[in-house]
Amino acid sequence: AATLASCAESERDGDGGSGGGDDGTFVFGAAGAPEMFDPYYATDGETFRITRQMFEGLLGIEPGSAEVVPELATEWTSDEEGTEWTFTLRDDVTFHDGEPFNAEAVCYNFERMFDQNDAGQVAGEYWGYVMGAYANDPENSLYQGCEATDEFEAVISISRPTSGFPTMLTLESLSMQSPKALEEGDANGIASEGEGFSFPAYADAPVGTGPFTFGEYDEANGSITLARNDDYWGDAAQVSEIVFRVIPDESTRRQELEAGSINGYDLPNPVDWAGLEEDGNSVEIRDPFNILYLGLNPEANPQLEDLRVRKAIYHALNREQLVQTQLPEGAAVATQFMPDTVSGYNTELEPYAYDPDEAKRLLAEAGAEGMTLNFAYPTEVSRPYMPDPQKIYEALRTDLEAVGIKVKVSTASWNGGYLDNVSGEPGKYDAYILGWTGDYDSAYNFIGTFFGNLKDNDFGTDVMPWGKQLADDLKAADAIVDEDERGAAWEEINRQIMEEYLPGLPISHSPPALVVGPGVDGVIPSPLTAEEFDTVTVGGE
Amino acid sequence: MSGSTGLDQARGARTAAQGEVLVEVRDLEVHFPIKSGIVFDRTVGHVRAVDGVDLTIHRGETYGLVGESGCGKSTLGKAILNLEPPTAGSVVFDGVDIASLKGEALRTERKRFQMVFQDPMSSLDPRQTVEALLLEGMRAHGLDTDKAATHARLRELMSAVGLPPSGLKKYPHEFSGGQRQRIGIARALSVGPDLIVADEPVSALDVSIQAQVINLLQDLQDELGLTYLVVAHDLAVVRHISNRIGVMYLGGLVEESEAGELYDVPLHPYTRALMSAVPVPDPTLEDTREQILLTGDLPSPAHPPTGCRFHTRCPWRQETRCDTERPELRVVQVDGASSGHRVACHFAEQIAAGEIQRHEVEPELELEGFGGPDGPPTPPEAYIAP
Amino acid sequence: MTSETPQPPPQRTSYADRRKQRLDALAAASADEEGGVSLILSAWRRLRRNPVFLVGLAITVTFVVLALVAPWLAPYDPAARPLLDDIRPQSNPVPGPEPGHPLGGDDKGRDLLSRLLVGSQQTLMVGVLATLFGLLGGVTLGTIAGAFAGWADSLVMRIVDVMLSIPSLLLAFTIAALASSPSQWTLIVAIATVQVPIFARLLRGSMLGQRASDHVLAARSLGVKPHAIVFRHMLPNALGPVIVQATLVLAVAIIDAAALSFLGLGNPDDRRPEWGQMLGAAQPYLGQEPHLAFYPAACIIVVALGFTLMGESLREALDPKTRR
Amino acid sequence: MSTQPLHPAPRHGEPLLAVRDLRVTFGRRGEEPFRAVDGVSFDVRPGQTVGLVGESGCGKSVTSLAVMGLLPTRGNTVEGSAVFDGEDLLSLSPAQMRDRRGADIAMIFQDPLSSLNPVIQIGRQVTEVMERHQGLSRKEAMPKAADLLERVGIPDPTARLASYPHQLSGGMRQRALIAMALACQPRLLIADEPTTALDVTIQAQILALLKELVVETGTAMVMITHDLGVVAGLCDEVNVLYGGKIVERGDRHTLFARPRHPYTVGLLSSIPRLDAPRGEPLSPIPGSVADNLPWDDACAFAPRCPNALDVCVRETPVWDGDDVVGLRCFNPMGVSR
Amino acid sequence: MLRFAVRRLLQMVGVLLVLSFLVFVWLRSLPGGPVSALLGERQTEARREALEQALGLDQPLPVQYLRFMQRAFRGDFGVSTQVLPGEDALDIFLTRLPATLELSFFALVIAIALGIPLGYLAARRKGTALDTTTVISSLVGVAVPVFFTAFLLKYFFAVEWNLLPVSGRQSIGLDATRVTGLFVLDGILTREWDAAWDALKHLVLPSVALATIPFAVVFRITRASVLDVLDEDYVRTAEAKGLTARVIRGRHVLRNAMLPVVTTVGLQVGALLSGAVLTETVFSWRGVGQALAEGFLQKDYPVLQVLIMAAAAIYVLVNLLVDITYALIDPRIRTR
Ligand SMILES: Nc1ncnc2c1ncn2[C@@H]1O[C@H](COP(=O)(O)OP(=O)(O)OP(=O)(O)O)[C@@H](O)[C@H]1O
Ligand SMILES: Nc1ncnc2c1ncn2[C@@H]1O[C@H](COP(=O)(O)OP(=O)(O)OP(=O)(O)O)[C@@H](O)[C@H]1O
Ligand SMILES: [Mg+2]
Ligand SMILES: [Mg+2]
Repeated sequence: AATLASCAESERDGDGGSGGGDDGTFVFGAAGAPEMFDPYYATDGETFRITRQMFEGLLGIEPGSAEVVPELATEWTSDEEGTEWTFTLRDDVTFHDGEPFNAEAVCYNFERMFDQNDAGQVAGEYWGYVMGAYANDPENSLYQGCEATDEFEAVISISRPTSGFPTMLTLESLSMQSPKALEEGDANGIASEGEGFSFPAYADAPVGTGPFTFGEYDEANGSITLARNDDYWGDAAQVSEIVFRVIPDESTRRQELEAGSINGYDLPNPVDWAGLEEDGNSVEIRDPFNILYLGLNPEANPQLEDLRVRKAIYHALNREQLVQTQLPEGAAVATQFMPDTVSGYNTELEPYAYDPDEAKRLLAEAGAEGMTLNFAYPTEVSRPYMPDPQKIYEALRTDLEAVGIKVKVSTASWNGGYLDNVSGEPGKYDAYILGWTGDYDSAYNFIGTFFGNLKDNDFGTDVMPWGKQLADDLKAADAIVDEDERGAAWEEINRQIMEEYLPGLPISHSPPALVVGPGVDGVIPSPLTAEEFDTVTVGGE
Repeated sequence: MSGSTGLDQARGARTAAQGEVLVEVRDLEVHFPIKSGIVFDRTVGHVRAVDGVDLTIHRGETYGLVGESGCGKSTLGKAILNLEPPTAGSVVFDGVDIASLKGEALRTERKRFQMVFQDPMSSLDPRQTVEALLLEGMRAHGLDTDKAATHARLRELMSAVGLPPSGLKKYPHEFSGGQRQRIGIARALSVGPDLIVADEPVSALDVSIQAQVINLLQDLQDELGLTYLVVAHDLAVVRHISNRIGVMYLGGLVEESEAGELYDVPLHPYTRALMSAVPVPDPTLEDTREQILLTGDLPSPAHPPTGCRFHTRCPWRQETRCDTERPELRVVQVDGASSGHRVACHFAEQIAAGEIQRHEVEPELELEGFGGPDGPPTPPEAYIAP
Repeated sequence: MTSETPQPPPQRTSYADRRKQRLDALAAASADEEGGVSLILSAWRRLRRNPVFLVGLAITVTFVVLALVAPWLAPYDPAARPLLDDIRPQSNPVPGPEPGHPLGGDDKGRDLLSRLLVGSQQTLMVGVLATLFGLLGGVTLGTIAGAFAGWADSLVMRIVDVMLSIPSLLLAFTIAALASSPSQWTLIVAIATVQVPIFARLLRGSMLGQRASDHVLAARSLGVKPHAIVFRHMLPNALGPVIVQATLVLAVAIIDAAALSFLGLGNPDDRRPEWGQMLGAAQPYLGQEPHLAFYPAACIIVVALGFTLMGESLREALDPKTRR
Repeated sequence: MSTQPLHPAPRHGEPLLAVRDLRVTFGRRGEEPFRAVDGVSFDVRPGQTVGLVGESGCGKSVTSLAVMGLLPTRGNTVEGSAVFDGEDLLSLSPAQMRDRRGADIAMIFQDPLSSLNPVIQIGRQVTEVMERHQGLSRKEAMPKAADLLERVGIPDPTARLASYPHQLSGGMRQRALIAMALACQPRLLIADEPTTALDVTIQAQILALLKELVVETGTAMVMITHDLGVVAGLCDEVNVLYGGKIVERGDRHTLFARPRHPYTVGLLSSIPRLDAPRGEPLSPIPGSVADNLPWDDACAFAPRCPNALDVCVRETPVWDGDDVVGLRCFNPMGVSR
Repeated sequence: MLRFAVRRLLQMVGVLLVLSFLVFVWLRSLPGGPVSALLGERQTEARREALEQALGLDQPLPVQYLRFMQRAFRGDFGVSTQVLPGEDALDIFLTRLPATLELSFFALVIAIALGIPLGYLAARRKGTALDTTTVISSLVGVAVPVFFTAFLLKYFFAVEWNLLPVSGRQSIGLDATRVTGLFVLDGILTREWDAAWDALKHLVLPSVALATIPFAVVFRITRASVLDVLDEDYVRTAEAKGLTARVIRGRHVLRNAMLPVVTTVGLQVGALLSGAVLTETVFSWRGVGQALAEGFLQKDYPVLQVLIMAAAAIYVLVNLLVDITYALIDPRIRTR
């Protein structure tokens, strides 16, 4: 730790022996640079990790779980229909710029998110995803309006009841920001320029309510500094400063940690876990909140319309072996399209057995022996649910070939066409590897995303006889206001999906990990990979 | 069969026609453009390598061309063969103006005039066997129709230049310099030409070998009735093999005469100086003879002096005419000079008669065009892309 | 050929006599009736004694032979995964050596030795094909430029200029990065493209040299047809430095392929292994299992060294300056 | 035939340079060593000009380089001695040799362009010798360099000091080289084919210049050339080399008037002469150097020799003569067989 | 001389114009592209189309190119889509440039400082053990992939022996004043010696890694060129003049041998730029190379376009400068 201190801290501060307690700098190795700092427009985890320390939403998530807890709102209630939600706000919160946090501010924020220009509508990805539309198309928008009924009471109306609301308010993108700063920084002044968007000044100088305030972004050195918010309404953060250092190369991050010049980094390579632990670091394994699946597309290959063929493929896969040999410890074979932490998970479902003979039999029955699958996996990407897509593909391919299915491989890089080919209408691949990390605790966030949109989904369910039924069932379940009733509906749908429809093949859930160096305490791993660092302490042997 | 091969036939046909004019060169000019420019190259001047040459070569004779390095001898030789397209003028070869021929017509005509080069190594394609080299010309002119005849002819060619037939299967680099030069001669002979232009055929060879090649050239002429244009800077060699000699200075002929007469009665100051500069392997002569030492160097052909090209170095230069008027080649009335002896000097008669005395010449310094690259060289490519 | 009978001092004899004399002397001098020794053969004779060349040659030949027989030599199919069940991503990500697997396995449970062996095939193929295509493109362009002066030359050289204006590896990165569906062909094409302008310029340079050379002039004066001059005289002679360069480029191609694979721009399908790709795939294990990177790296270094040594000594052997 | 010599050749003085039994072999490991110079001995006396003539490859340059200590450092062996002024040059240390070169012995080379450093001004190249050997500063040396250039006949010498070699013509370059060689008034000048690369008219200028300078300064000179004409006009004593050995020596008048070695005779009859009647075919030496025999048990020239006897291919002919005249032949020309 | 420079400059502009068109067309004819890059996992066909329209990517290519050129002439080369979304692509290049300049400069200094003396020595001792060893190790240096070299360097110097930092350009928390963006120079200019020292320490490993290839090339070309020069007649002349070994080495051998080295060093700028892509990635060096690598992987076409063009421009410009320098130092060209 002595070396750590001397390297990680300012040399100008003299001796870096910040022995303990409530001071010090937490240096975190980031894999990529943040996009910018307005969480509303942000889309990637590297950005959210930083903004999360500075912003808070109306609702929060219990550290270490996916459970929704009060944050800036202390309580919320809805009317009968579930379309009018009243939020009681904390009265002791100010933004970093000294502006008061109140119902006006909340409504300002929602209106700001709702009212986007063309560019903003494309860039504000999460809003579009959860709310469906913007101010120029209010009919299709879930969000209908916000009213400050009292200084600390805001009412938000939505067009229809949905299980996603208000859980979706835990989304980092929907965090509360200072109205004054938004105004002054022309936060909505996003414009399309050439082939991208240019962001307004605000995106470089964000103002939230969280335990940390924005310090500076040293682009030349690739470091982002956040400072402790001493006026934080809750318990002040333990460290005085967080520095995110951009270190794109995995092995360099590890070497930096070993050299003590950073205190932690995300998603350490599972290969390194044991070694890291040996060296005195702690590898914090999160509960899996994701799903890896093999997508099947009957639009691209009509043979896949036959349920027997889909089942045959499922039986052909040795998922146990895959999980054991390819995925990190804590990974599990999936029985359905969502992890067990999500309410609506059907505990009664059993995994499809690895049974090549059965697979062959089913194939024969369906007259599809020797069928060819155009199988795709993405390159240049690593996600929590698939640390190495190529390895997973390898394993699946071997299994498929073992039952006589011919595999024709296609690849494309993640951004270089893979997603286009999967999501295009119709999709280009017969079978593809893809997955999903939940945004918040909601079954619809998983299966609704997959199958809820009949026309435009990756599984081509619109050509299946049951496709419409499934989509309708999902919408119906989503609209059930009563939680228990809704849970039961989800369970039933999950059973149907797995036993009767089998539109795709869920494979596994993997636990992503986070590693911190010796002397770092207080990191609470979050299944949503949404760690807040205010509890972190640095120092102490 | 072998008795009536091409060589013999040609011989018969040619010996008959001695004395007739074979090549007639009129006002031949070869100017090389000097290019320069900021964006696009423009021609900013010309190197007047050959600048108005008239000469006549008779069938069966050897015409020698001498002069200092860079005076345009090689260029003239090449221009006569249209290997260097002339800028102006005509070259009438046996009734055909070669200078105006192009493409296929020129190509088929080429079998009648051939060239022998100075450097026996670089003028032979190192990757071809001697046989391939010799066959090539015959192929190009459709002379290799009959296999047996071709074979016989190849052997005959080899023996004509004094090489063993076994040499056919070898490569040029396996021969000595003299032998290579023989191969070059055989190649020229392979298409049965009337005229051979030999550009410094012996100057790359050692003296002892040089003599062998000179003899060979003479023998072949005797036997095949060839006509030669021999280019050389060694006056002794030229005099030895030529019937007539032209002396070149800076792109033009300054004197032309029968070989013996040129030595006995040199008329042009430059010829005199040249002659007196050649060292003779005879100490007595060396000690006694009077040398005419020229000062300075050959001026640049890009900026030739006005008037008589030689006036800047001429020890007999006169105040009048020399630097303004370019002298024509003319026959002069001087004792010992025959009617075939032409000289381009305004004052040839006066000099011969001793009326004009030699004087000192202040050397003019030539400060241009002595080589040097145009731009930085590129290093070997391997170093460009590691 | 000693003159047992001293010849009389030379005197004027008939042409026929003297020709006979000369012939006798020369026939005796070159009594061997065998065919001649081409330049290449004589270069080889010189090279045969050059230890640097021999080392390079030995390395190259070894690996070429290895590549040819690798499929029979390799104990396992390089795509098979006999060690799969030994893998545990944390505790044992890379199976170590065990009986039957002297070098252990890779991170997908495949036999490392087999992959290294068979890898020589792909690696050499990438190198050779990339060089070959580069050569083909370069020679075509260079021939056009060198054979026709004037606008064709200018046009080709401007194209070459444009291509050369992007640093070579960067160009390769770009091509590989932007390929729609990466495969080993992307790699080959990327590396080949980079070589095209280099070969083209080199060839043009030496074609121009040939163009001005006496032996081409001689062929012209013989009346040889223009295309025959280009293809029989200019091209074969101009090709020398290009071939030497090709040997050196082979090494560079293999190294570049590794660099591309490192950046994740290589062939994603690794059933048929290639060393650069193996090296790239070993990256995550540098810390824990450096041997995974070490073996292919060592192979690449040795092969590259082999080609380079060979190329350098070839260059030296063919360089007229060093020839004595 | 008996005209007065160029300048009185003091034959009987102490030799300035005495080369004795000089042997130089080249050879790489594993190869048969090649004897380029095979026991060459000759003397050069003060004020005398000695010629070394022979065909290409006969060892002329190697001889001179060996004397100068300028052979490549590896791949050769040098035996014998070259006593200059009482000191054996061949046994001097490299540093001692450096002190001699340029000061006591100077050399000029064949190709005047490549022998000058292309990136350094002429003046500088001249002055550096004086700086080295006479301890002058560059400032002091410059005017002297200008004088030197003037003496070798370079017009406008002061301006030329700042010229680069490529700005001068071939003749001027050779003059500059001569100026450099003479800068420290050496007692011996070795000229290795100083005119071969030049045109005849320029050659005549340079030869005249050398003659004049040698007389003026009293410098002894070794003139290396393959041109018999050059030797005839310049040298007091002529050595004819063949295959690394001197085969004939004599003063120039005798040698040219009565050449005795068949090789010398062959050389003389090979060259067309301006003063000879035309039309006679030349009498070349048959064959080429490639036909040489090793000197060990034969006369190297025997295969090309019109006079060869049986003994010529069995024994090595010995040197018959002294340091003034001599011959290495079993059956010289003009002597009955 | 001026003419030569102007001429080359105009040629360069032409080359770059053509290149810009090629790169533009090429980038846009590939799958993926800005839209997929922007959309990510949550894309749908509808969103795709909306985005294409918003960005004007539904227009025909020539129109797009013209629009691009119009904007380019105003200095607007578009904004990054992925590397630093929203950031002006040209700004990305400009902010990253000093880092790459600093790194390349040090790498070049190392390459030259080692390559030339070693090359000279190897040539002087041609055929000896020293020669063979240096030649072979330079070849090996080229053949070892950069990331492997880098890993070893970092492992030993940073992790095991803790002598130097692992990656980055400056220690965290060090509050240094920025002037030029060249950290070492900044430290010196502002007399923040600790900052300069810190930046220098960060520079060592990456510049050594980056220097391997240029070193090998400079070494080999020096060796070859010294060998050539040693064979030259003028060196023999210098020897014949009895000059001291030092004068011969400096004035006659090295001075001439350096001429081809100068040209080579210019060409090495290409190798440096290429090498920077790898080196900067593994050393988290926030330079142009890293931006390029990211641009490749994330298909950030506006950034790629600017960086490729800029790399080409730098490369061509540096070589133009080198040619001019060459012409200045070689009298054969200068005095024409
Ligand atoms: N292709 C060319 N382009 C430009 N200039 C040329 C070309 N060929 C020759 N010259 C110039 O033309 C002049 C005459 O050259 P040419 O080769 O005919 O001389 P030469 O008398 O044969 O000399 P040498 O004895 O050196 O062979 C020289 O100044 C030469 O530089
Ligand atoms: N460095 C060397 N290594 C090997 N052989 C050499 C070397 N230098 C000269 N020789 C050989 O030694 C012999 C004599 O060479 P030298 O240069 O003395 O000939 P020369 O008489 O000067 O010929 P030239 O007239 O061509 O200059 C030649 O056969 C040559 O090949
Ligand atoms: Mg010529
Ligand atoms: Mg010599």
